[in-house]
Amino acid sequence: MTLTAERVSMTFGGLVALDDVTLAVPGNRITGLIGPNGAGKTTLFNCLTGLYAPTSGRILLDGRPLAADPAQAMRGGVARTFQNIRLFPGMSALDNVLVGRHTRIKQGLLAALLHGPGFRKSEAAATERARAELEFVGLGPEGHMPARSLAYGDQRRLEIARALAGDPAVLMLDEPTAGMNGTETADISALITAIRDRGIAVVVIEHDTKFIFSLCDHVYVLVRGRMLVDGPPATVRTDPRVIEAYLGATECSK
Amino acid sequence: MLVGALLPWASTVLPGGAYPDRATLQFFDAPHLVSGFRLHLVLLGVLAALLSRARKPAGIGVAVIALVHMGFLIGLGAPSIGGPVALAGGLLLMWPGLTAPAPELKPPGPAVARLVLLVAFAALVWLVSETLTAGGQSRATNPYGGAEFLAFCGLVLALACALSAYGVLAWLAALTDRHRFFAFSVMLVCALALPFTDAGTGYWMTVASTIGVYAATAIGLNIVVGLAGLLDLGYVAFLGIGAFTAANLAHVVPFPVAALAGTATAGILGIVVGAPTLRVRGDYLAIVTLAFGEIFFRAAQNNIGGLTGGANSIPGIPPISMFGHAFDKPLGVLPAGSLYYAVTVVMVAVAMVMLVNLRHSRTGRAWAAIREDEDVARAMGVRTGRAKILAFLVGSMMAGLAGAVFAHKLGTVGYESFDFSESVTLLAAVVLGGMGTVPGAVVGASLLFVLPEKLREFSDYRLMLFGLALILIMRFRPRGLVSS
Amino acid sequence: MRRKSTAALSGLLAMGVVLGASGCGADKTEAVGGTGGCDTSKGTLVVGVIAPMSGKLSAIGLGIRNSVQLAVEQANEKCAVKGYQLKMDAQDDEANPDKGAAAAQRFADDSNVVGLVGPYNSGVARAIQPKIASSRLVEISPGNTDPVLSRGPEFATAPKRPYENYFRVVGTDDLQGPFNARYLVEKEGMKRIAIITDGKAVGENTATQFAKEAERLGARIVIREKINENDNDFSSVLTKVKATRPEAIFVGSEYHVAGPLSKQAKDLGLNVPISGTDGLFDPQFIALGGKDGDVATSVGAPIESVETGKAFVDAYTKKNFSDGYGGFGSFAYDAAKVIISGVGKVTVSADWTGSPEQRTQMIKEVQAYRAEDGANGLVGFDEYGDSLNKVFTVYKVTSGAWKDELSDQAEAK
Amino acid sequence: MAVLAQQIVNGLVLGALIGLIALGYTMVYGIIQLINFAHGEVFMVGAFGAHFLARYVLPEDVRWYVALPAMCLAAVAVSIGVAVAMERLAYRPLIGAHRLAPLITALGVSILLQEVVRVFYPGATAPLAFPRMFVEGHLAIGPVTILWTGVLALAVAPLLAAALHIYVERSRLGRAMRATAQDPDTARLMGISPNRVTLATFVIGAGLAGVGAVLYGIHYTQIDTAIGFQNGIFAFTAAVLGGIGSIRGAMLGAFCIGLVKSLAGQYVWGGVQYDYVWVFVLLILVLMFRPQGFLGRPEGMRA
Repeated sequence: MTLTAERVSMTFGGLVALDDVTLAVPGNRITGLIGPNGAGKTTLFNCLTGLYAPTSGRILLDGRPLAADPAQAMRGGVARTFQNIRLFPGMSALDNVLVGRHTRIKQGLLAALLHGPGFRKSEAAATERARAELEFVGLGPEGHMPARSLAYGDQRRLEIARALAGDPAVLMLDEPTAGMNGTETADISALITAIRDRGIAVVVIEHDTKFIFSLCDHVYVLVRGRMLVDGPPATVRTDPRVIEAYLGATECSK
Repeated sequence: MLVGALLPWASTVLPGGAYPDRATLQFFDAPHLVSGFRLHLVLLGVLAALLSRARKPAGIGVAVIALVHMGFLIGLGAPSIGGPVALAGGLLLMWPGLTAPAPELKPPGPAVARLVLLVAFAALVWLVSETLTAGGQSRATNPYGGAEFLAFCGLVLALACALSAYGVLAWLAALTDRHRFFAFSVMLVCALALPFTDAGTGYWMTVASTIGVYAATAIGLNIVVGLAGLLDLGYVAFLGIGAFTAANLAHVVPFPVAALAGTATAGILGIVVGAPTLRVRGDYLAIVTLAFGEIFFRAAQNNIGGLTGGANSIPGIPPISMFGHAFDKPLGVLPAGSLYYAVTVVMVAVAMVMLVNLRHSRTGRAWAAIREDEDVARAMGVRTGRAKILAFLVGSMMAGLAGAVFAHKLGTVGYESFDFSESVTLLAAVVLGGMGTVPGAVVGASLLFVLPEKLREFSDYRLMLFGLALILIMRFRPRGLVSS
Repeated sequence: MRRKSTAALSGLLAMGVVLGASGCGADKTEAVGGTGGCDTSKGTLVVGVIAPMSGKLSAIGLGIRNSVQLAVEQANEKCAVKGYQLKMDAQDDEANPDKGAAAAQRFADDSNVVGLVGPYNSGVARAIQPKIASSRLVEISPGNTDPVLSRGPEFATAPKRPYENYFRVVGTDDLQGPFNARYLVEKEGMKRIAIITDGKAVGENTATQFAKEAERLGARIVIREKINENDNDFSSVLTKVKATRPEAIFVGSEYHVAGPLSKQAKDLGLNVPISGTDGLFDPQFIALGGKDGDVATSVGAPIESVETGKAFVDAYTKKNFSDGYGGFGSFAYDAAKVIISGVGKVTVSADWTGSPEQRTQMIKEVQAYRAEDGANGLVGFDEYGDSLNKVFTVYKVTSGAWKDELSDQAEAK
Repeated sequence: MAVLAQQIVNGLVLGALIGLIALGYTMVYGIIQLINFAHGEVFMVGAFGAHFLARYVLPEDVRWYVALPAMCLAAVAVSIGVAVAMERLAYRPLIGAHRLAPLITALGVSILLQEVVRVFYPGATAPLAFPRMFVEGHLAIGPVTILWTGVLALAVAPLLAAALHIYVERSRLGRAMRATAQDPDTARLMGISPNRVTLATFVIGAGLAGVGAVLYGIHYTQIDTAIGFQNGIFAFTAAVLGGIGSIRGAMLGAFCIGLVKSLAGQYVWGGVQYDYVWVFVLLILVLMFRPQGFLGRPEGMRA
């Protein structure tokens, strides 16, 4: 499965947020997307997950255009997490993951009302799968806890589990290590690698370049709405344009 | 501590002994031989003395009883010695706030569990019947009915708190959850047994079936508000649509068909009202529903299409008649109205099953997700528009069915029954009982309809207390009195 | 079982309170009124009241309750029912049919209840009638004016009494509406009349009956509009009405609508008399904007013109109730007296048991009741349970006060 | 033609009165995104405050130019008192609570206030006659008549709205309000206390409602406990119609509502009995198709 953006541009009013951006996310790879503040990372992210319809250009999933509708993107196999964690705070961790599985559960309304055998089977299967995902991210025992009472790091993991429950082909992570310390970051790195090893394409947006360069198979650098460079971490890291644009910009923003 | 336990006891002896002419407590136990104030106080005193965990609950109970007692006596202009003493005792008991967490009781084997549930629900029905009849029916023959009722509530409250302090309530809840089907069946049977208790009079059957109608409606509203988080301020309109539909068809088709038609019509209009939810969110949605409610009310008042009878309402709706028996007549030893009561019990049971089943399903989780964060729900692949309309559909159909029963039960349907304050009352029932909880809507509806019946002295303050309750519950117990 | 003992012990209880109260010197009169001297050994009998005592109509409902209270207390003083003490039990229906039906069921079940005064709203009455029919509890309404309640849906052409335990002491809409129309058209010579109603049953029905009679007499109804009962701004509807150049406006509503409406009409330059039924006949009408020349018809002869009416007003005032007797207190008073008289007669031959037979006997006694000394003059019932007293009075605002213009017998066509 | 002109005048007067309430809705919503259902009741208690002063405190023969300002002060004081208590006791503790909590609380406050006044204010179980303190009679322009009280309302309401607009644009507190409305978190970082701003918003809204209450009272000459809720809904509709958060919009919306109500009763099918319905239909349509109203900016999509 490959998620691609073809010559995507996005303007808000007069403001050009993305300018002719092209990118490809192949399966079995961790793709990094970096760039200074205001480079258009989140805008691109929102286009790729169907939240925004690009002003021009196309988003393709395995060659088929992706509708500008998050629900359809999820069905198509693009799942995401959020920069500022957005769980369903009042629901249990397990229920959060089950919502992530929503698009893969088949239950009619009548079946739900009557709780017949078919319904029970589908519900049991879904629950089993959700538990497996919780286990996968290391939240096995926390299933019954309300999401809001989980620790910060665990909330991040829960978000990932929720996204994984929808059988995504592509998992989009928006700053998964924001606000985390070294150990937690390392744990998340390991988790992301494990996800890739399940055959899922992972896209990571980050500020933390060190994290990206050590983790990703391929890195895109976005600056002021344009794709500046892309390539394996080793080449991108040493590219003078990146150093100049990126460091210069970060210095300005500090 | 011991003193605290002894005080309520002492208070019952005090007035009877030294001050016979002021033995105000006496008046109250006279009409209430078995369960008078004194007995309650002694009971609570013993409870406090014997069981350390029950001390605080007992204190609460004593204080409530003492306050009620004093309040009514002051109202009558008769001071009392026993009251303040009992109050002091109650406060003393509450003082050393023992806050040890309730112990967790181990679940017993299935056979024992079933027996326990059977006993618990039977006790609950008995308690409900006692509470309903506490203080008698007629205010003319017993001016202290209100006081007796409130005092009895104090006792019930104390007992409930005591049970909770020992972890019994949580234990029962766990048992209920484990043996869901069995518990439900027992509860249904017990509820149907109410006409055989003291509360088995035509009057209480009428009140109980009214409560049933509103409880079923409140459960429907609970689906919309509690599960899906869509605040509907015009919900009573669906009750009205169901009622008017059934009323128009009453002379043409048998009840089941009329009920089905009422349900369907309400459902269709539910979709119409739900349609704006695709574009309108949160607070704005609440206003849209309020506007729909008002439009319905005006249209009904103006006899739109000749369907509502306008100001003259639709009179002469025949009672439900099945198996050759009109439902408003007594059946054997059962008083008139028992059959309607049974109908509403079954209806509420069905509604409860629906609520529970939906809550634990893909649809229910989608609703909860929408309630918690609509954008994210959408990002997780939930078709939010469809889910929201579905919530309106299910909720309004529930109300439509209740409306059909309402029409037949009452025999006349007029627009006045469906004004904004009824929507508020229903919402208050849901909020009071706990949004999204299963017994919540039923408990809420029962409280909101039984309390005014029992405390008619305060009828002028009824709405005021609703308003206050809404504010206080949102402030201190936003999950309602029965939290899940 | 317990309920029985409760009833039996309630007498004791009452005595206890008196003792307790006197013991500490507190003044306690409300709980027990005037048992002094009478033999009340056989217990307590209850006169039920159902009326809207909270909400918008509470002024009317409280007036009804207090007036029945007055009648009961007077009866107790006079030992009107030998061997029994009478009590009133007033239940609030909140003008809600469902609440009213539940309260009526409560009375029907209670064998101590000898009769029911109420309700005020015709809509509530419709819900109550079938509920209490089988219990044979006699019901006398002080305020229902919907003709259907006593003469069935075909009341004008084929009257048929639906419930023989239902009576009322007020005239019906089909009498008062036409009476008002005859005055406006024949006496005042109005030829173009506008109608404004508030959408409530009484207003709508009287307006319909008014219109029929007015048109029969040759006047034209130039426009009929319905306003919203909570509205205070009538400028829009009055502008619309003004364009039809009416000579008078019939308002099918109550004083809180008609008063401001009268003023706003004048302010718009539509200075024509407002006319309406008993809902307008209240001093507040003038305070709220009613002007000289405005007309209201009301049931019965002017209360001050009837000796017994004046006595009622005096007795009521002496009791210092917190609310006035309102538009229907005097009727409630008359209704209560009918019930008390009935139970007095029934209990002469046998003790009250509340059996269906005794309640049927009550119905017969009420049907046979006839007295000239009601607070509104004649009290009695025809074969449908409707009041025999078909006197209506026209009142007119003259120099800022209501003044009675003429009283007459209204005939149903 | 005369009828049309008269109906337009009727609508404008009603609009002016509703507008003063709508300003309160629009400001509170602008700052804390709360539909303060109880704002209509703030208006209602203001009317009763003025009634109390005129009926029980002022001497009978007081001149209108003394009575009117005094009544306005009383109404404003009562309204502000109630609004501040409401904000402090009911709304502020709910910050960060469940999403529906503030709205349900607002509903509770609304009912509570209505009932407290109905039960405890002498005679409030029925409509009360409002003292007629202003010049009686009307202004006639050709066939069209306007009461002098209506003229007063038409003059005062836009004037107050304009003053408020200038205040919010120019003053320090006004700037703080706009900043809080834009982004409460950033405003907090800039040293603006959101609590103070919220309170100030409630106070200003209540003050305008108080003035509106007196104008309403002298114009319609009767008040009751239901005037708050009824007019509150209209005012809210007006605020939404004009674009919630916009002061000019609220006034514009209010005039629209007034016109729709009076013209629909005259010209649209169903007559006066359906005039409310058209207002509500308008409300629904606006919320569905242009929730930002006439003058509001569209809400950005939150991701």
